Amino acid sequence: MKSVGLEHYLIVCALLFCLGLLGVIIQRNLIVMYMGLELMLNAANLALVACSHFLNKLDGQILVFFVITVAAAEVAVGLALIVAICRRKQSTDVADLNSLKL
Amino acid sequence: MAPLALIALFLPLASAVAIALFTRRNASVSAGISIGASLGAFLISALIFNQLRGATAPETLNPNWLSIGDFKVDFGVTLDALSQLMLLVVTGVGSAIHIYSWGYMRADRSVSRYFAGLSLFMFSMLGIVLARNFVQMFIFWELVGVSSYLLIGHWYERASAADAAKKAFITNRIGDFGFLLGILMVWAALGTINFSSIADIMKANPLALGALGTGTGLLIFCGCVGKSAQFPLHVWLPDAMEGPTPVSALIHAATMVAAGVYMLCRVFILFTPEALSVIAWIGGGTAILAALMAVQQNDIKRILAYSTLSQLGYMVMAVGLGGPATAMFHLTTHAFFKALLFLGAGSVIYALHHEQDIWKMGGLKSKMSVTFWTFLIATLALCGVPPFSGFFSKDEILALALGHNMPLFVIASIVAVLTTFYMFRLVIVAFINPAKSDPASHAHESPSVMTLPLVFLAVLTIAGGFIGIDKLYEVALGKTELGNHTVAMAAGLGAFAIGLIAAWTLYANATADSLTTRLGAMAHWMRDRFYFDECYEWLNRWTQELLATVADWFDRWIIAGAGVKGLSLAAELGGGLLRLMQTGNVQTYALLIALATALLFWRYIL
Amino acid sequence: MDGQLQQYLPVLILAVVAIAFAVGNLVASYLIGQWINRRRLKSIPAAKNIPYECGMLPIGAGNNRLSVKFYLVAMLFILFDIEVVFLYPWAVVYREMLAENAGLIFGSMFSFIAILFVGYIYAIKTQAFDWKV
Amino acid sequence: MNLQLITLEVVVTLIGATILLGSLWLPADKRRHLPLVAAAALVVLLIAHCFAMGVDTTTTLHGFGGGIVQDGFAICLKRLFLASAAFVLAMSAPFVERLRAGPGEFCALILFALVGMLFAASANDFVMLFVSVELITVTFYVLTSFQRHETRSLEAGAKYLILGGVATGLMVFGISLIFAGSGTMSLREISKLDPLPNLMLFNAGLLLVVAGLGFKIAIVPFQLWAPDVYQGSPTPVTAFLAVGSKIAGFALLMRLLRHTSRPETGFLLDALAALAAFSMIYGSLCAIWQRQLKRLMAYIGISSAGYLLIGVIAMAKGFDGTKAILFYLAAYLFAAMATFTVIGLISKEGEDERSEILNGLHKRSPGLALTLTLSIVSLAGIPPLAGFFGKFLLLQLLLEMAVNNAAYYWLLGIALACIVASLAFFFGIIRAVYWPSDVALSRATAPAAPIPTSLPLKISLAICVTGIILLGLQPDVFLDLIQETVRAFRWQ
Repeated sequence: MKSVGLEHYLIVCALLFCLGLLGVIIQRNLIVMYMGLELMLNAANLALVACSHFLNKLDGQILVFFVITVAAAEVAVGLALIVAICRRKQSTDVADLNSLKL
Repeated sequence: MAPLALIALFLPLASAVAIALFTRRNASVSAGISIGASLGAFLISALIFNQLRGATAPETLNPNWLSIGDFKVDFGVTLDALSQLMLLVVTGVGSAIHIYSWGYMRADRSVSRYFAGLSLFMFSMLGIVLARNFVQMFIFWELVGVSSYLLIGHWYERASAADAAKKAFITNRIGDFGFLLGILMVWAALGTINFSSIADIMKANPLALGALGTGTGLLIFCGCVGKSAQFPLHVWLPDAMEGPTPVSALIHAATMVAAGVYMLCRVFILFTPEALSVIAWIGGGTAILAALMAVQQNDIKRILAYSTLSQLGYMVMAVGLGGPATAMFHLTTHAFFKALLFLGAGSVIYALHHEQDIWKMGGLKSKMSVTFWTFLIATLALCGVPPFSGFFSKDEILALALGHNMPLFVIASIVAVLTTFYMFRLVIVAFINPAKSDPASHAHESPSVMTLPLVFLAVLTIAGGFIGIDKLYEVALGKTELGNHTVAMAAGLGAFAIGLIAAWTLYANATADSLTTRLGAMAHWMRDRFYFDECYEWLNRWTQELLATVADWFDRWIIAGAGVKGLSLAAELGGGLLRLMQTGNVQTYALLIALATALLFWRYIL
Repeated sequence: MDGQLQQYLPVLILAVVAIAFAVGNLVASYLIGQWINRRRLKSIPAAKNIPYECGMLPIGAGNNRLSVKFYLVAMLFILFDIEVVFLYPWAVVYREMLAENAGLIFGSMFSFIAILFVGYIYAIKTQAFDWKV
Repeated sequence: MNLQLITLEVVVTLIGATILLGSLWLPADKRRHLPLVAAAALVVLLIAHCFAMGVDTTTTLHGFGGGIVQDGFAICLKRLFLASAAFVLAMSAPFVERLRAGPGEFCALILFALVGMLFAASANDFVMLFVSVELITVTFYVLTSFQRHETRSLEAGAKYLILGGVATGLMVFGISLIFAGSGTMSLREISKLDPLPNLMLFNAGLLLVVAGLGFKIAIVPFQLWAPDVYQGSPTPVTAFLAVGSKIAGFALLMRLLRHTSRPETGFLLDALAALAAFSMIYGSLCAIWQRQLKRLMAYIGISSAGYLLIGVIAMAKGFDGTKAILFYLAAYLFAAMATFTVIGLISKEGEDERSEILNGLHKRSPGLALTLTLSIVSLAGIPPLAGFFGKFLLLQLLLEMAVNNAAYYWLLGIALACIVASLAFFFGIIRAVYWPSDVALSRATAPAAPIPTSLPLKISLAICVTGIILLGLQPDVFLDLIQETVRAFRWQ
């Protein structure tokens, strides 16, 4: 069989990305939705690393560093927020966040 | 001259600001400031006119007010015969009405707000008159709309007043939308929006507007249709009568509604023959439609409102027939006598404690003699009876129609008949017939602060035809050849006679509208004038009543319903539907975002 | 099968073995337990079903909830820990940069650490680290 | 490596850190002055940047490996950001007094978000783009949910968090695709690159990045979060979100399009034109029904984004849209800030800002009523105030574009119709302010007492009103100013 090329990586990344997005759309639990978001970011990371490997350029990996850090910050903020919501509403079901509408 | 004009322009604004900021508490001071500002503006206008005598002043003042790339707007004033005379009319009539208001609104709770609005209106109106380019005019155009909105809604506690105000503004916006488009097209085609340079270009090359000439003209005309309440956007004017009567006199009879006609004359050179014919027919249609409607009204102010509509139709028709000078002349005289009519009506309403139904009035001839005589003078002027000013202008219009467009001449003559009919119906029922209600029998003359303006305007109404206003307008706007004067005069006077006789036979001593309750009360004297009576009764029932009802129905359901309501309704409906997208559920949002992105991908990438 | 995948073969085998071992153990213990239960008569001492047949009886649920403080500290740890990632590229270029532009190489990392330090001071001063409050 | 390119950013960061740490040692009763201190510092910084620092607006400087660029455009935007942050801090002074969590954190977060915006103004490669956007976004996650004791604030935070996360994901993935398609992260190199190694990947990535930025500027179809988040967040945060974050998104979008627009990527401009039309229609139609003031502002912001997109498209096509966009942004800034300040003043704690709270405002405090009226008039685009000329300039661009492509006449028509339709909300508010109907009055909860307004707020409101009126009556002055700034300004 032929060797693994950039396009294979990109396809995998696209699949991962869509999985993450699907998770955000389908899952009811805020924390699981959050995992979906992380999955999306990591799909992008994988793509970046793959690109900079195949194009022999380091820029992609540099951006990956930033993405990882930003993701960590997002996680910190997001989890804190979710904990606050959980304390207030006693549930992490996203369907309960429906007071602001129309 | 220009600095003087600017002072005249900004005096009312200053007074409006002063009232709004400082003297909101003290009614009389506010009134004093406002009246003073308007009088000052009047004096300055008189001064300017005295200096220039209709000669066009050099446009000294035009700083580069706004320049965006090749788009230059300068803020300056135009001082030719047109604007000078218009200045005099606006400030003169305006001052009279300011003074009158001080008496009429004395008991009102928020006199200061009223006078602030009045001053704001004066400022905007003068701005329109003095504008020397489209943008300037459009800005003041909008300001006039706003101040009219404020004044119509003065008694906002009444939901009807607030709704009328909103309706007026919205309807005007529909016209202004076209107006704005027209301005943009003019600029796109000619590269300038200054009236003077537009005139030069059009003189040099009448086809400068190219293929879109007619369309552009009609878009510009849309502004006039909205502001001057022409068919099919005339629906707002009768409702605007919800405002205080002096406001109706100033804004919705004398000045603002005439702004559309003024604008047409200002840029008359822009209009192609096709556009002009459309304008003429719309004017004629409005005139006859409104006259028919007036016949069936019982509210004194509504009768006057519909008559205003039909007179505006006259003016627009005159413009369309290529006689801007004639139109402006009629505008001027109409400003005099229609303001006088409204102020008289206001004095009656004031005396009868805000009773507006003419069938509850009567016997006022003796009790309110000043009001009655001035009202009568104005009525005669409106019906075009010599030697009152209305006669001259109306006669010119009829002659113009006779000279250029026979069908329109016939329509104009019929309108003349109807005008006389409903005006004398009003006069007879409200003034001459015996009193039919308690307040009417105990009515007495209004205070002199209200009657003096009446007299002043009456003098103008009488003199208006002789002081050579028409000559000045012809100087400014060029003379257009008229048809046979004697025929026109005969038609006018004949129309007056028919209408007068009809009204008299039907309404003398009538206690109710004889069209409906004709039998019984009228039966015993029917025998004497049997022939006329039958004739007119048949005429009235089978033509006027029918036509009026049809026109009224059309007006109420097709125009107001489909036109104005429809548009706003569609917008609101769309908003209500789109709003449902905001379900408040994050995952719905995420799903929609994902779908939209996928859609964009499918449309543009794959 | 080309070289690029070939080198992953041992890893694959190891993974298979590990998974098989774990799953196998679980399945085996389950089966044996069932078998024994079936073989036994009714007289099963209850102690047979508890984790330890002798000694203290277990008290309370097996999984007790941790205080939120724990997650807070964990989050802070993650944040400061992740920032270290920037030290790696810095360390890579450290030597040659030191030769040509020492000011830059020091300044950049110094400012970075300083900003982190501000956060650290804030965390301490707001008593994010101590368990009592 | 020249540090003077990021002077502003460094200084603002220092201010933020100082306030954050200083608030820890400050006694609690002193802390409520922190917002004003920060605002004053920003005003000083702004004045210094305009006059003292000797910033040369006519030259274009690059630094940090091309990641940072300083040109007239960036400088104008940075000044706008400073001004808006100053306004926000001023209006949050009365807000923090009733805040349970610390004022120091609040101000510091706003300042850090400001740093992100300042970076966004001069970001010139994708790393800077990503980092600045994320600095803004993550800070706003905290700011939107700052009132931890209010459910709606938490909910707004959560919604912004989830949807913002999705947008971030889209953007990063887009960046990776662009990198795959072009092999570089620098916008300049991309603009020089011809032909592109892999056009399809590049286009796909571009679309995704634009989607991510479209979320920030809230254009249809990425606008759905805006009304909910605007309503739930604390009012100063909403103001900053509506002005600062939006402008930052536009800055990045313009740089991106300016460098990447080429015949092969022309499809993007068509797509954006369609989105602009949708945004204008959606915003102005939904505003008709809306009686919740902050949601209303969200819809106004959506339609404004639509109008601004016109300018962006024009600029991507090579027309001189910079002036129009900057003018519109300035007008929007003043009007929105004034409106939000008034809303924040009127609404009581935990109260839903429905339009009933405006009832009889002109009786309670005419000054505020007049301010609100002026800003709403300007937002509705009624002459002669600033908003009208902003829209006018953009429509003029549209006319220029329509010369080559008649399709833009449709866009022009839609824009004009939306301007007319946007009068509905204008009436809703004006009527509530000046002539509340008796029904509304009976429902009104507000007492007729005049609203206390502190001196700094009066000053900032005065500045806003002056801005609205001056930009409206003497636009050419401001336009000349912009012209002076972006005269020798080339996109590179």
